[in-house]
Amino acid sequence: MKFGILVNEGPYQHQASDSAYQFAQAALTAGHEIYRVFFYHDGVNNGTRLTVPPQDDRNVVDRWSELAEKHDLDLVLCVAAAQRRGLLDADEAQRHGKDADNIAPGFRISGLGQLIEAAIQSDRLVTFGD
Amino acid sequence: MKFGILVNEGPYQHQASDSAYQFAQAALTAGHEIYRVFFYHDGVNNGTRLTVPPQDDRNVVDRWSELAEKHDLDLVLCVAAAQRRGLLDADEAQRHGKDADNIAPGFRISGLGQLIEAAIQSDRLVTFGD
Amino acid sequence: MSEEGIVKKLMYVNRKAPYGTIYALESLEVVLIGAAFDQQVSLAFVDDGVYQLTRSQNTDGIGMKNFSPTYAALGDYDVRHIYVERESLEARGLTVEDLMPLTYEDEDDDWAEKESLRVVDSSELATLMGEQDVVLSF
Amino acid sequence: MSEEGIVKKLMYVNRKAPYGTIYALESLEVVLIGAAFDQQVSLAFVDDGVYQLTRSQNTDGIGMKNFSPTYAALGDYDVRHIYVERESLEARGLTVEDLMPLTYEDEDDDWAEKESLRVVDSSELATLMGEQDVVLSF
Amino acid sequence: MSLLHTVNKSPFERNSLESCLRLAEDGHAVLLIEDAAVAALNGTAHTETIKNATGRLSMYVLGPDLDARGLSRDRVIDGIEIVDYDRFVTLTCEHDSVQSWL
Amino acid sequence: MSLLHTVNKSPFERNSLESCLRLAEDGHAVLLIEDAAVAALNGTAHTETIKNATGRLSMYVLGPDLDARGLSRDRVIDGIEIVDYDRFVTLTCEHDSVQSWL
Repeated sequence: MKFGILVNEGPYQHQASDSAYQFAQAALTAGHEIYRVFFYHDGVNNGTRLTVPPQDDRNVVDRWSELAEKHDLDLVLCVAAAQRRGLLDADEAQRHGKDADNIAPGFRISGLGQLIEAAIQSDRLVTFGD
Repeated sequence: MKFGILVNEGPYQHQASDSAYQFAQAALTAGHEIYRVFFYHDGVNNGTRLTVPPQDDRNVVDRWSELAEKHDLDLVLCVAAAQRRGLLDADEAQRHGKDADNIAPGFRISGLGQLIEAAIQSDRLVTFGD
Repeated sequence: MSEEGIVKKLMYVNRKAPYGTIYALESLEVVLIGAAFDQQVSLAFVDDGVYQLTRSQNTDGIGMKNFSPTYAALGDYDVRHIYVERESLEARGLTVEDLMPLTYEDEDDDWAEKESLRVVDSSELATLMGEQDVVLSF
Repeated sequence: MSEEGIVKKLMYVNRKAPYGTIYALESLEVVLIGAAFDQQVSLAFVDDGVYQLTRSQNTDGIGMKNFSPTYAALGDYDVRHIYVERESLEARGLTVEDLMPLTYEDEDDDWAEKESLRVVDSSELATLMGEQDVVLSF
Repeated sequence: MSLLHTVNKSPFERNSLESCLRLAEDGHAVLLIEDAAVAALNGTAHTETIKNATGRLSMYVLGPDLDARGLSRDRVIDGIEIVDYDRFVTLTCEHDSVQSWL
Repeated sequence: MSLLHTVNKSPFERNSLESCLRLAEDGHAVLLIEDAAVAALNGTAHTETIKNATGRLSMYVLGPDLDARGLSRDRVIDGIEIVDYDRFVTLTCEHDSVQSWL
């Protein structure tokens, strides 16, 4: 089965990203495919490489990056949502005259069309939010 | 009257930061003092200089920076909340081996004690959140 | 922009008031982008989502962008099926007269202007939701 | 760390379940830091906030940190006034037996171990809230 | 002492207004802001509860939040005062403390 | 078609479970996750509503979310099946579509 996963809230503040991660892991373990994980609304905040969580807690961002590397996942941050909230890759930073970028490894920034495409191409779209 | 203001949610996703800004402006216009604006939980995301909001919308971050400059406001991001969510100043970035920082002008990062202090020193503490 | 000929029934469900949170606005942005994909699209406004469609929204006093005029443009994006739950309206003391008129032009009927918005009761909306391939909830 | 001798009545009000959102955890972090300021501190657990105090929380299955043991340490931080609303417990089918025991050692009474947690009804809690100089709500 | 309570969520969506009304003492004030503005209207499933509350509490609603949501000021329940941000500030001064029901 | 509905908020705090139950058709499935796990327990103000729902809907609750909140699995209402993440994945496969009540 081919899954699309939509994550609508940022790391730590809401359980959404944690639940989505647990679901994604279980789906991959069961041999399913994940077509794309799309991060929308505050969900784009999952894609910053600047987090420094407490030593005794999980690292939400690194966990996604590692899962992406291991399973060749497509992790997409919505560009419009990301711009509003200050998530940029190097290209975006340059385009908008910003002196830094903050996107984490394994994530890419793209348009909302990627969400619609995931909804169409996946057998199931599962959403996690507030 | 001396006000403390607590902002618990990030920019754009919730109205909290907008309401707090409108309140702060009205308080300052009426001649009151703002002892401190403390940003906690996702509220720390108000302090990133990397946002690029749409041209036809308000710039939540810049608005705070400008208000701070005009009225010499103390805008404080909670350090623990900021680290979890990827908000860093240059010192924090260096300390934690990060290659970028993203704090906006007029904001500073400090401990939760600054919130307690604001609660004690202000005549009124007003909280805006989800 | 149809995806290899796949046409799905896709419903956007809006349950939150505008401005207090961004979900209403960013949901609308998905709908506008999604309109290019030639799917069978519908929108449902349920619970506090019905407040998104009120007439005469004026955001001057809160310093935020008034995005409500965009709903009226949905017809131009070929969004023709907009459902509002009757029970949600009634609990809020609202009638369809309190909502913006939402229409589209029917090219098969000499471009006649037709209503996009339809008030449906819970059971009818439940049936519609149950027929969807994809539900995006905001 | 008293602030120029100012001593205020400061209540932390916790209304949300743990883990679904971070408010419970980050509220606790404020309480721990705030304990150093020599104020008249109390905590109130209302609505879904009462779930923060349940025994036997086990977060292994959700991969998050179990911070519930910290509540038991509040006595060591001189937090001695913890109120739980009776009506909130009852609506959720919970009794004080379902909650962690929360105690402190009274240095004025030969370090006797005493209860910090007290179940109060709405009207008593309302009175307590009305007496506060500062209410921090999470 | 008299407290100003602020509520920012719709009573249709969340329980915060209900909890506020349960725990606010007679004579306290309640200000409805953001999405809670919808609670101030006549003819809703919550109108009766709010009307009753106006008997023992001073009730206010933030006008700019009504306007944003297209809620006519004419429909606001009698006994709820419509205020602007300036008056919001004044209200916080007039009361001893502010409790936000988040 | 049969849908899997997911609900992630406590019915004491929000109206999403209520709306889900109003708009889910007979034979659909409802999975309680995150804070919604509290809705699965016996002896609460919502138990009767949920019990009635088990008559026409397949009801599930995510065990790890019960455990995290210290909610004893013994207290779960008869007719609600306790599932893990693996079974959550299976449930999404067994149904034609997933609707998240956010």
